[in-house]
Amino acid sequence: AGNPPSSSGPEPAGEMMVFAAASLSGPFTDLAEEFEADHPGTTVRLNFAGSADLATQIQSGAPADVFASADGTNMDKVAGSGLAAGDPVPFAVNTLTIAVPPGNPAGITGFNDLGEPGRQVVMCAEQVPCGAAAARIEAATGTEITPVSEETSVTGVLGKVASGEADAGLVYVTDVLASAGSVEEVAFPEAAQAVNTYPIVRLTNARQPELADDFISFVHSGPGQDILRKAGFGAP
Amino acid sequence: MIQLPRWVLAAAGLGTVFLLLPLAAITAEVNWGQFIPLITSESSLAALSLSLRTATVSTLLCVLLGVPLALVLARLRFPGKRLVRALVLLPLVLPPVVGGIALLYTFGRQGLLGGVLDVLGIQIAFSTTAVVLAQTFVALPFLVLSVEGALRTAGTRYEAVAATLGAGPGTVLRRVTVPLVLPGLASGAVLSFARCLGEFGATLAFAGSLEGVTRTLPLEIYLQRETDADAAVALSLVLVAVAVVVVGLSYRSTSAGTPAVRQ
Amino acid sequence: MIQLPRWVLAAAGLGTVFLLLPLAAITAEVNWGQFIPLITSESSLAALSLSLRTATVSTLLCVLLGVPLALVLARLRFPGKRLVRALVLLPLVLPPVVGGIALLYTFGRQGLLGGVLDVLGIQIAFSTTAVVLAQTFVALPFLVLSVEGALRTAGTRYEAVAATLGAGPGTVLRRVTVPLVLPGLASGAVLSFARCLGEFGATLAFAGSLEGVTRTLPLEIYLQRETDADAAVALSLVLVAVAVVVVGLSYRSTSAGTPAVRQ
Amino acid sequence: MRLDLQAVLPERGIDVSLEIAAGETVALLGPNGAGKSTVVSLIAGLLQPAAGRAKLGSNVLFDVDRRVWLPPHRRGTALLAQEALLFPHLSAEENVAFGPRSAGTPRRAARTAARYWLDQADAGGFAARKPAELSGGQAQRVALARALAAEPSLLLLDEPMAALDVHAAPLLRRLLSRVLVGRSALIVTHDVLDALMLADRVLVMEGGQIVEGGPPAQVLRRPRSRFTASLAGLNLVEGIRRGDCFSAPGFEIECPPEASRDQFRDGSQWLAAFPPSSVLVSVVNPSGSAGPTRPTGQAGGRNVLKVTVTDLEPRGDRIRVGAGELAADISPAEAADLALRPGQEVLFTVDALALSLYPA
Amino acid sequence: MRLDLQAVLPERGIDVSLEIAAGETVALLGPNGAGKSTVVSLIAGLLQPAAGRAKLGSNVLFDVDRRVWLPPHRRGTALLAQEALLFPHLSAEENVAFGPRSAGTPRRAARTAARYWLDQADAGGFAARKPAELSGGQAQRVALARALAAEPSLLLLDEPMAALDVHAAPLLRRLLSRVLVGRSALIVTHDVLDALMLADRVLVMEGGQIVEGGPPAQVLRRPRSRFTASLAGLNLVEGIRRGDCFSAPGFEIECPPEASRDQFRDGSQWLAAFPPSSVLVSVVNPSGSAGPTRPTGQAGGRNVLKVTVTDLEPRGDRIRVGAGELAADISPAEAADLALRPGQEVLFTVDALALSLYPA
Ligand SMILES: Nc1ncnc2c1ncn2[C@@H]1O[C@H](COP(=O)(O)OP(=O)(O)OP(=O)(O)O)[C@@H](O)[C@H]1O
Ligand SMILES: Nc1ncnc2c1ncn2[C@@H]1O[C@H](COP(=O)(O)OP(=O)(O)OP(=O)(O)O)[C@@H](O)[C@H]1O
Ligand code: MOO
Ligand SMILES: [Mg+2]
Ligand SMILES: [Mg+2]
Repeated sequence: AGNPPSSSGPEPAGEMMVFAAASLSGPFTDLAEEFEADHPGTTVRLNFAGSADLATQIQSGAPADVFASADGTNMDKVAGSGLAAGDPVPFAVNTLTIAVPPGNPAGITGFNDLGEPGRQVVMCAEQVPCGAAAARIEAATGTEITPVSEETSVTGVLGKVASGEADAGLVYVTDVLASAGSVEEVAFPEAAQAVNTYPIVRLTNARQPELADDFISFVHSGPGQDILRKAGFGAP
Repeated sequence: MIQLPRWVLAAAGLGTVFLLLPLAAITAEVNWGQFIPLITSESSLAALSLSLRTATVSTLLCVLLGVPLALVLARLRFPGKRLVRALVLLPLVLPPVVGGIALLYTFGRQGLLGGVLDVLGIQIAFSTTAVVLAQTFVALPFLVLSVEGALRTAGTRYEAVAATLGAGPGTVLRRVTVPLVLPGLASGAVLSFARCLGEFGATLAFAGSLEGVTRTLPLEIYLQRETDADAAVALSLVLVAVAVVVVGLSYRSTSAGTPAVRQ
Repeated sequence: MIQLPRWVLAAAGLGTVFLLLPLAAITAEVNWGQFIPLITSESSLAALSLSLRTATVSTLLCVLLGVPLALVLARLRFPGKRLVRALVLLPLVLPPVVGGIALLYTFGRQGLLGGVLDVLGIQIAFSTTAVVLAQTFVALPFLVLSVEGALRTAGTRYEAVAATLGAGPGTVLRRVTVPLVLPGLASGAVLSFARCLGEFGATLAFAGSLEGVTRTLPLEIYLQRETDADAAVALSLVLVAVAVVVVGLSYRSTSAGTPAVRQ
Repeated sequence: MRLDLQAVLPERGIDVSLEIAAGETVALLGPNGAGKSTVVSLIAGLLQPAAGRAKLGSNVLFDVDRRVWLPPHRRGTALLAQEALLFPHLSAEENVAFGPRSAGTPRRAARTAARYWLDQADAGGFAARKPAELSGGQAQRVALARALAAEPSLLLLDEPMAALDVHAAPLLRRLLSRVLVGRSALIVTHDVLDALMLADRVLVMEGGQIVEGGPPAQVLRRPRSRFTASLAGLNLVEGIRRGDCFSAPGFEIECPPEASRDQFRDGSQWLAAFPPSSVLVSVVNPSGSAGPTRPTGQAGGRNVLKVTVTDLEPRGDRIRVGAGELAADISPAEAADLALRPGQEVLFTVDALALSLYPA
Repeated sequence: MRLDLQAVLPERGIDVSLEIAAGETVALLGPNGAGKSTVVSLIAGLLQPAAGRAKLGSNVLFDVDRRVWLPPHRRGTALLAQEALLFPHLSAEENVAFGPRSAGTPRRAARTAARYWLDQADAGGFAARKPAELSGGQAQRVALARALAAEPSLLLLDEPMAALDVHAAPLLRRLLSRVLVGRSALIVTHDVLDALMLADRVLVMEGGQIVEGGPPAQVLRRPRSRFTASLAGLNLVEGIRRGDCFSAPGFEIECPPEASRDQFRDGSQWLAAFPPSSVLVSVVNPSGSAGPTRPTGQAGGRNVLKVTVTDLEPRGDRIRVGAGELAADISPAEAADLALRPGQEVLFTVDALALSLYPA
């Protein structure tokens, strides 16, 4: 934090603020560490929250340099307010998968099982990205799910599944990987029909535009993408 | 005729402004042209109605559990009372999400009482019952605090007189204690009701969010924010208005009742 | 020697169990083998330290703004007092997220005061200052309620005597009023501190979640839930423990101080 | 310092005007709810009047017409009420030093003053004690020292002895009789002793108004109201002047020798007051003639009242025979001779020499 | 019904044992903090003793050894304290009906009983009023009716008149003297009048223990403690029997005629009590001889005390001359003749006929 301000040398240095979707908290923490190691004298501050929260915060004048959203809708809100410097670029995709409690007590085998009556299924509300993706799959497969709860975030779905409250939930592949064994995955092929794309952009009020661009490049670079792959994200 | 130093008035003014400006700001954000359609959409009305219904039931539960708790804390001496009181007041300071998780681990299928409830055929999670439990959990301490305070203020002298006149504990409670603390009970109930109305985190973590069943007004607001900030702001204002009315009522009833208990 | 009817004891027991079981359940979920490493990770310690620092500053602010507010509400008569009190107590019943949004609309760059603050070169949102403001906003009513209650209980008789002895308002406040309500003030401050510690929704919405700057313990718990449920549960327990200690302290100081004010 | 007060407070039915001369101690008597405490509060600045004005020395305390209202701490009045109200968190000495400290006296000097006034109030021994460690009487003496240490221009005492027990009250009364000398003070009391011992002048309040006033002895010797008469321990009979002298229903009194003839005008309302000790009690014989308890100085059917005994109360070494509003004090031996019991008809014969007669 | 009590409560320094016969009214006197209210609370069941037992009629109220403790509502005692404590949300009639209703009496019958007891307490007129609309005296009368309506086996009265004014107190006292006849009752009081008028027997408490007891007249005529003496308005002198008669420092009294010779044993502790009205006051001449205020029945230097006047207080139509613990009542004329003032040395001559002498 006590670093001198930028442009003290050829390499940009200083403190930069990255607003990233909560689902990115694992890989982006690692990304930031690597980036700091590659750019001595820089600090990457990470603000994780739901994409919609982040969009509101940015619109309210948050001092963000970079915004990494979990969907296009919230990115469009930011871009629509003229706060995006340039076009947002996709840097990762995420696919839905079925999370079940350890041991899969309800014996879920595929997406069609979720439509069966009597299943306690939890998914995201359509208003949030993961819910929108699920709706697209429902439409594509013709399977209609009657969820017992339409959560406002993936975290909510995970919590219900991990505690065994729900028989199954629709979450991202990355969430299952991150959950460290508190839920198990039941993969299903139809997931490919609703891929969620994560865009990233530098913001117009960025105080460290060069650093921001460097960071975005790093996310797109080989090492950056490796980190995302490890967390379960796909290439855009 | 007590006077207050000027800086006290200034600081009080500053405090009031600090608390009121955000309300003004949110009011200023409202898209008034769309206000009525936004707050009368089907999902908004469903959420409002669910909130009012669950808050009413929860408040009733708070009274039924909270008045006895307050009586025990105000009137009895027993070892460990201080610890019990600290624990009872905990939900007041616990982040509601943590409270919701804890409820999940208690009443959920895999929870502490899961087996028992399963045998009884009771399914709490994802039902309106879960909303009521979450609200009761966070609002109960408000009621206990208010009623305990009223009980301490009222003192035990009237109760002692009633007992010497031959009134058993039940009669004393019904005919003397409760009428005497009625103002405190009313204001506690109203505060609890307001807290139930505003409950968000514990409900989200424990009960889920399904329109008409578990999605109360605060959850609806949170969800609307994802897509329609105008609707979220409009609904927030509805919530603020209901809360103001309810808290205002609480103070009306308190001050109207105060003369009943004279020290 | 007041007796309580049996069903009151039963209901009080039920209420206590209802409030305590969730705490037991969450304790049971803790992965005790990993407990120490989990709560002593760098990010956990950063969050805990930030929480303790901000809660301390916020509590101080609560005292500075809340005591004057309580004085005005308890001692002065003015038109609209009931409305002011209802509004002042609003954060108590407002969903914290709504409060956070309202704060953003007030102190954010685009907010009500954004222009003024910009000119002054002050950037509040997403700074530790924002955390303090969010915490103060939600905790202030706790302090006002406690101190106002203590002021009403203490009455104005000592103040009246002090005034006739020639003490001006400032002297009366410093040498009589504050010492008399010290127990209530202490318990209010401790409650506020606990509420600050637990603050989540308003902080997330208004201050964001930056490690070491705005990510307090509850936010860290929320974030850990995404990746490491064990860590979240362990940290929740730490928060519960701190809250229990703090609320317990509050009641110790209250009861120790009670004899100071005799009606 | 001189006080001039005129104040109206309709919510409490108060409309008073009174003055206290410089150095004068005035006792304010009156039944419960008469408004005595309200008057004290108005002077001290703890209540705001709806109309009126007050001046203490050259200080205008309030003047509703001119919208002047001095806050309590600028009035130079100190108040001692029924409860000592010592600040519970301060020691006795710190309590007494509170006034001087508030006036800006340096710590050391305030301490010295506190010691002085504590000694004056026979409370020097408790300087270091906290109020919780003092008995009621001790606390009240400390409270008096605290009030005096503020060097008030006017000392206000609202029933200072009311909460004290039979041992502590006389001690404080004696103390007051010493410190009130030459001091402007208003003392509210229910007790006639206080008025007689402590006050230069007595005011009697009833229903929010001053109804009587004058030197204590005069007010108590010639009471104008039943309240004052009962305070003074006197029987009071309302009647009119008829013929030669005073006459009330069933009661005729010959004029006492000293009553000057020209004072009596026919038909005017007069009052007769006489102490219970000046009444002879005799039983009514079946034949109608009375056997007096002891020879009476007066002959004939005059000065005699036929009354019904309502109660008998021992009073020290005498027995008080109550008959409605009237009373007679006789010795236990006489009571035994008469075999008195409530409900019995007896004759009260009043010693004309003990009688006070004055226009109503 | 008969009460037998024996109770110890060390936190309050209480160790009492007392009994009240069926139908007997006992007055409990004593200085502040003596433990009177504590005894009442122990009987009513509002406090738990550390040791002891109590029985009311055949009902065991408590027996610490046998771990019996009856809750207040089963004891059949009703309590009336200094404050009326009428339930503020109920009308006077509902307040009085509270006891009968609690005992299971149907609404109508309870109402009738309430009316009856209100009438008995001269409070029938306020049946419909709320407590806030009653004066202190009215409220206390309603509270008495409420206590009586509960038909208690033992009525407990803890200073029922203490908070009433000079008008309301006698009214309630008269009422009590009517309703207490033949009733088991314990009345705590600071006032000797209550003891004399209302009680069959007096107990005096000091420091948590019963120190004196007996019929009111005897306790008051032959007080054993300064407290009781001051209540009875008597001078009390402690001394020893010496030679023929009683002797105290600076004070020798010839035996009164009725004191039988064999009662006196050499060197034993005795007490002398005499009323202030039996004392003659005379000034000490510069030559040492005294000029008495009126001729004394006794000759010589006996029955004479040399004392210093400490204060003078008017008392009704007499002046009380205080000299330390002793007092004399003289007429204003005599006081004027003697030109008495505090600090003066005078002689008190006691009328031997008014003297009570008894072993300590
Ligand atoms: N705090 C109050 N608020 C409203 N009315 C009051 C208050 N205190 C007293 N009063 C009313 O004002 C009137 C005068 O009361 P005040 O206390 O001055 O009488 P008082 O002569 O001091 O009586 P006491 O001998 O009982 O002390 C009464 O009618 C009383 O009911
Ligand atoms: N609530 C209490 N808690 C503790 N001690 C008390 C309490 N009330 C009284 N005491 C103490 O118990 C002792 C007896 O008090 P109690 O009130 O019985 O005396 P009392 O004779 O009724 O006095 P008073 O004439 O003042 O009413 C005193 O030493 C007193 O300080
Ligand atoms: O960033 Mo989210 O958690 O998919 O809205
Ligand atoms: Mg008064
Ligand atoms: Mg008592």
